[in-house]
Amino acid sequence: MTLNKNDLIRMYKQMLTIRRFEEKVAEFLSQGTIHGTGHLYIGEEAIAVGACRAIENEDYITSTHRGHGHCIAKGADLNKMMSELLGKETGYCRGKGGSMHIADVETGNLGANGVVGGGIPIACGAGITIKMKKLKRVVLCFFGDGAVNQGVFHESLNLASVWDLPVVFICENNFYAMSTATKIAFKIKDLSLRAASYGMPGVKVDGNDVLKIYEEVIEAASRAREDKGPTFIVCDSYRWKGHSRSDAERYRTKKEVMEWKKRCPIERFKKYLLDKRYLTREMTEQIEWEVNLSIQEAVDFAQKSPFPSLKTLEQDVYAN
Amino acid sequence: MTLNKNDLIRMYKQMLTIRRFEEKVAEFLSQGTIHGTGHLYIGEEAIAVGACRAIENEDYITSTHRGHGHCIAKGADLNKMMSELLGKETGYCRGKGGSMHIADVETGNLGANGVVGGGIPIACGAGITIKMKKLKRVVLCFFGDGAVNQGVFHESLNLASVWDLPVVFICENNFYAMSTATKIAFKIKDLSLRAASYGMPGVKVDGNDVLKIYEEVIEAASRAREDKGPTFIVCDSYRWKGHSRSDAERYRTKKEVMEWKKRCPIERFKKYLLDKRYLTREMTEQIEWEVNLSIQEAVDFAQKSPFPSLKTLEQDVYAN
Amino acid sequence: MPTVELTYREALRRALREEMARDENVYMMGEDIAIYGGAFGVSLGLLEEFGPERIKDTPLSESVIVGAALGSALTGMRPVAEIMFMDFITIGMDQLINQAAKIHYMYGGKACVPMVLRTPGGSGTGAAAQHSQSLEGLLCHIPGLKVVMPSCPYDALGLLKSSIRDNNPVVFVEHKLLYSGRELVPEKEYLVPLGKSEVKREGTDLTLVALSVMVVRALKAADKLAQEGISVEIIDPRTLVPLDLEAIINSVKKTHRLLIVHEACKRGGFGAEILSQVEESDAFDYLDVPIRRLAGSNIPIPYSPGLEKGAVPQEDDILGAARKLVG
Amino acid sequence: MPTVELTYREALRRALREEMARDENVYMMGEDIAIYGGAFGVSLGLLEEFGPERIKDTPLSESVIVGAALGSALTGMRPVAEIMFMDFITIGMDQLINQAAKIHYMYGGKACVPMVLRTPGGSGTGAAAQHSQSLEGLLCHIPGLKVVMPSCPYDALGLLKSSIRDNNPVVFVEHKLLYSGRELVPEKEYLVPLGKSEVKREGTDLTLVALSVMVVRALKAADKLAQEGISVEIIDPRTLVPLDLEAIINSVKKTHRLLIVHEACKRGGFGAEILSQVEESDAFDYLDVPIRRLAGSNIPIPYSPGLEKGAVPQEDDILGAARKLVG
Ligand SMILES: Cc1ncc(C[n+]2csc(CCOP(=O)(O)OP(=O)(O)O)c2C)c(N)n1
Ligand SMILES: Cc1ncc(C[n+]2csc(CCOP(=O)(O)OP(=O)(O)O)c2C)c(N)n1
Ligand SMILES: [Mg+2]
Ligand SMILES: [Mg+2]
Repeated sequence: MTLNKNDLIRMYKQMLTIRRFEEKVAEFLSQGTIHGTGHLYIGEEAIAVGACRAIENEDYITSTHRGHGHCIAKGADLNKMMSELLGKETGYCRGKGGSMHIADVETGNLGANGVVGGGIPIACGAGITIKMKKLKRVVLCFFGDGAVNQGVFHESLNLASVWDLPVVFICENNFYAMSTATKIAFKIKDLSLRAASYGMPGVKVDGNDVLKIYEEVIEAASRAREDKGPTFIVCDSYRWKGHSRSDAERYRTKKEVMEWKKRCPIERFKKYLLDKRYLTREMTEQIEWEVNLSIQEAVDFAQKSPFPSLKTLEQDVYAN
Repeated sequence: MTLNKNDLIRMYKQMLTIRRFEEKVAEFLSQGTIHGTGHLYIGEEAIAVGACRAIENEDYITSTHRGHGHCIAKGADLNKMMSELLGKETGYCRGKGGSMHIADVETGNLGANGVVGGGIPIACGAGITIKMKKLKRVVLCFFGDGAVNQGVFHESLNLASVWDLPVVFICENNFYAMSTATKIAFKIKDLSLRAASYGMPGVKVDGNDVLKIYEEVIEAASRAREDKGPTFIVCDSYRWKGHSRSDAERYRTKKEVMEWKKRCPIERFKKYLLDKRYLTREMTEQIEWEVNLSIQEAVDFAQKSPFPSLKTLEQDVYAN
Repeated sequence: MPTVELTYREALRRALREEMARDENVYMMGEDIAIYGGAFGVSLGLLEEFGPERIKDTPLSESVIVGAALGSALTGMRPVAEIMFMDFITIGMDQLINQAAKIHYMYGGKACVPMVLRTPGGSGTGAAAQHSQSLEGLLCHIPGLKVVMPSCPYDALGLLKSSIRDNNPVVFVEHKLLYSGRELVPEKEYLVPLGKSEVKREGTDLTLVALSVMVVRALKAADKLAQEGISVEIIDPRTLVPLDLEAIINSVKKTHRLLIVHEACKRGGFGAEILSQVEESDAFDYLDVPIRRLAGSNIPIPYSPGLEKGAVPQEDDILGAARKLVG
Repeated sequence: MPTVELTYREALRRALREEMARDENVYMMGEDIAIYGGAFGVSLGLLEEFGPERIKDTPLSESVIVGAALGSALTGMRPVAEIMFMDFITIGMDQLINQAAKIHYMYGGKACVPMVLRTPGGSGTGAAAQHSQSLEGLLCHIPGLKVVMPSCPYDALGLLKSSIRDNNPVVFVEHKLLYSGRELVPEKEYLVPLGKSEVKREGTDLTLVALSVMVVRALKAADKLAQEGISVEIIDPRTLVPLDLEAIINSVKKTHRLLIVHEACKRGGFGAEILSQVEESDAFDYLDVPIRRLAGSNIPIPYSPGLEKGAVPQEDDILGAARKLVG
């Protein structure tokens, strides 16, 4: 599947949407408009967008605490997202979930997750459904480098492998789990080596290169759909912001952050598109304008929306 | 460290002790003299004996549900073991633990474990103690092939590796976890490959060759003592008996069992010792007689011992 | 009505068979459930009937068993997962408590997790501290989970079918000592609804709420007590969440005395919750004597047979507690 | 006696510092406890003071955190492990419940596991269902574990020191909303023993047993109630296991009324156990009205601020419940 110019521009726009969305969230977090915590995806936009562009609407994803990017890339409605973050009744979870639990099962987003690694076995479960119902779909399972040291990662990759489940495991390696550097949490440098334990293909890819990610996921997804089993893809990238709302960032240097900022996935893709003349300066301005507008609309929508009534408090603990 | 003739004969005798002990346990299980369940080590004697001969008294082991062999190889008192199995006050656990919880922390046996994989992180903990107290000891951590698919295996091997803990992880691969063949529970054939995920050495060894096991463990243990970190050793062997008390063994063929019985680790070692003239026919008979006597003594001791008084029921829930 | 005699084990198997035949989305997964038939033989024969796609042997990995079951439930299947011993739900606890139980609520009611987790609890088999626990109390504390504990073949069959049809995560707690118990059950299909208790024996002097295997022991004790002139009403809640409190209240209003009996450790066990709910209800005014709990000692289950028996209520203990309450 | 003002966070840090200085076998392990200082800053600065050997950052692996802590405790160390949020003890649950809690008993009393597991519970930070639970009830049900829940800096300091010196696995439950609360505490070293409750306010009309942050809310409510002429006695059990039942009983004998307040979900929460133990004690005869529990709703903690507050008892709820009980 090759991407045409429109696809590429759409991807660029999506990356920019994530960036601007997260910038707005950062603002809300520092103002206290958002009352919980938030984990920003800034710097890692290429992964969600490259990966989700490689699948279809009816395919599934499982996401993480750092999930806004996956959500947007899977096609979420910004209004409902922003409303959820502001705890409003019109949010994806009617204000009950917040940032770490945004989900939209109907459109294939099986949910963010507050538990690191918590979504990995859930992805296996979706894989079982696909296989048993012969749906030819695929599941993209996102998680961070930290999650790779959770027991459930191990159990899940093994199960997916022995059952040839149609899951693509995508590790977003931003080199830190909170303050814990991969170099102290792992003896190995290349996390994709772990695929060998499960007899599945493992690849490492530049997580700031949206097209490379797209290609790897396309390949992994098509293997999965052909019943050839799961793949483990490790995307090296970097989170520009602190881990969550409050992070003194004592564990890394300003210099390191600056170095990574130079490798901005959006700037890089923009340059590629400009070089290829898929994009002009005017078009980028137009896109910027559209993106900002959509975020502003989401903010307006969210701010105008009501908080959930206390009557809903005890609703929906059990399904009928 | 090379083994002299006496060492070798002691090892042979120990393997035989395990075999005869387990045969007696089998008898007690089928008679109902032992009221719980039991997991027999018959067929796998070379592993415990080869491994434990490679360490010192003050070193530690963690064991499993199939733990009698490790216990004996670590130098346990047969009387206390048999008493525990019969639920007597004189047993290692004063009748409170039974087969799956025999322990003798003072002599370095940190305990059998009823939870598959449950002992693996405990071994890491003992490794932490050794390291922090600069004891130069080592921990042998035994577990089955089934345990290799537990999340805690993953977390533990990773931790041991990043902290260079003095632990030798010894997988007793008998090709089945209860009825589940390794070929359905793993995509990979050689389980020792998993060591690579943790950046630690992994080796596969013939689990019926007591001397080969000894050599590998000697090497791994000396690396561990020198602060060079853990090793993962996979010993391929076979359990001759059913998984536990009741097992119709529908998952394997008689033929397969017969094939493995031909590779009996004890017969093999005996032949080696006879060939080398370390042992004579008369000596083997003498050993057989001594072993049987020690088992008989243990049985007598256990049978004469009292059951724990109901007064002990609520004792020892909390330590002072 | 034509009946057939079934063991608890067979009753469970029939429920599984009927539901799998009825709904192709129902499938089973767990350790050694296929060719081995499960550690307690519940699923024996189902592999031959439904094939390995629907009777799935998993690797020895409890967290992914729970997590994958929920993931497939979230996307349209109706898994029945088995955890070989209740003690090992602790390994899949995050997936059960933090994920399965909470998803419906966290997602604003927009998704559901129709899964059943079958697991055997209880002591009495000499398997000691890590294979004998009754941990249902932990689960009852977690909103979003339903907790079912049948005490006889009839209920086991009807409740398992209802659990499979329920749209929530249901933990279905079997008891090892009950598997071989027999009873006549209808040949025709039937359901037992979740959230409905049953009066297992009518009486007038004392209400005895018993869980799981304690129902069997309580029934025996009640026979003896009847000879002493003490008439005991035995209520089996059958499902702890949701709890049919009303039935207990009504019985207490009649008998004026309440004894709660369970095997789980007393401290923090579900008996405390039942006691508290009755205390908080209008049944309080009808009580002639304070409510009493008879439950497992606050100790891990010991191995030695005499100790093991001593750790949890036996028939004689029930007799004693009942006499004390009435006398 | 010279005093110094400390926050709850600082009090915990001082306890850790003092015990590490006193006993070289004491060390800490957990996620992000070293350079980051722990998610709530409790261990900030300890890395510089004690070095990375004793302030160990672990990989993101809760089961081995618990299991390795216990393994080192079994062999002579005194680890203080941290689980970043109480919700995630579920991941180390097997090691905690099936191993650490049971080893002393299973091994016939011949070995012990002197470890502390520190973990913050509670809601109020907008972190929603998977980062806000109060799961102490689960732990109280497991024999072999001790469970401690300090409500103020003084207790936090003294209890943490006692927990570290205790020879059993102790789960030490902190509360996120308490970390910044301040109080004067002695400059001199002191301990608070496990198993001793404290009367946080004396009163005559109602005994109010409150856990953790609810003590703070109860104290505020009691001030208001005093103005209405209602005199409330507030008891903070401080340790749930072992529980100082006697103090509660004595208070109830004086006030004739009992209200129990906690944040954890009501169903199966530890309030049910306290209620039941009082019911079963001789305090029963002194009760003028039935015992009442005020506790968290039986729901996962919701995100939206209004809902989140609505899910657990607030000062007003305590006021209402107290008035009802006395009125
Ligand atoms: C099981 C669990 N342990 C700890 C936490 C607290 N926590 C939240 S995010 C995080 C770091 C996760 O690192 P990683 O998986 O690399 O994802 P990243 O934040 O870098 O995207 C931690 C420790 C958690 N949410 N879940
Ligand atoms: C966590 C856990 N799950 C399941 C069981 C039940 N069980 C006991 S032994 C066993 C198989 C273990 O296989 P393996 O680790 O290969 O050891 P082996 O019995 O072959 O020596 C199972 C499933 C258990 N004890 N613990
Ligand atoms: Mg990371
Ligand atoms: Mg095996």
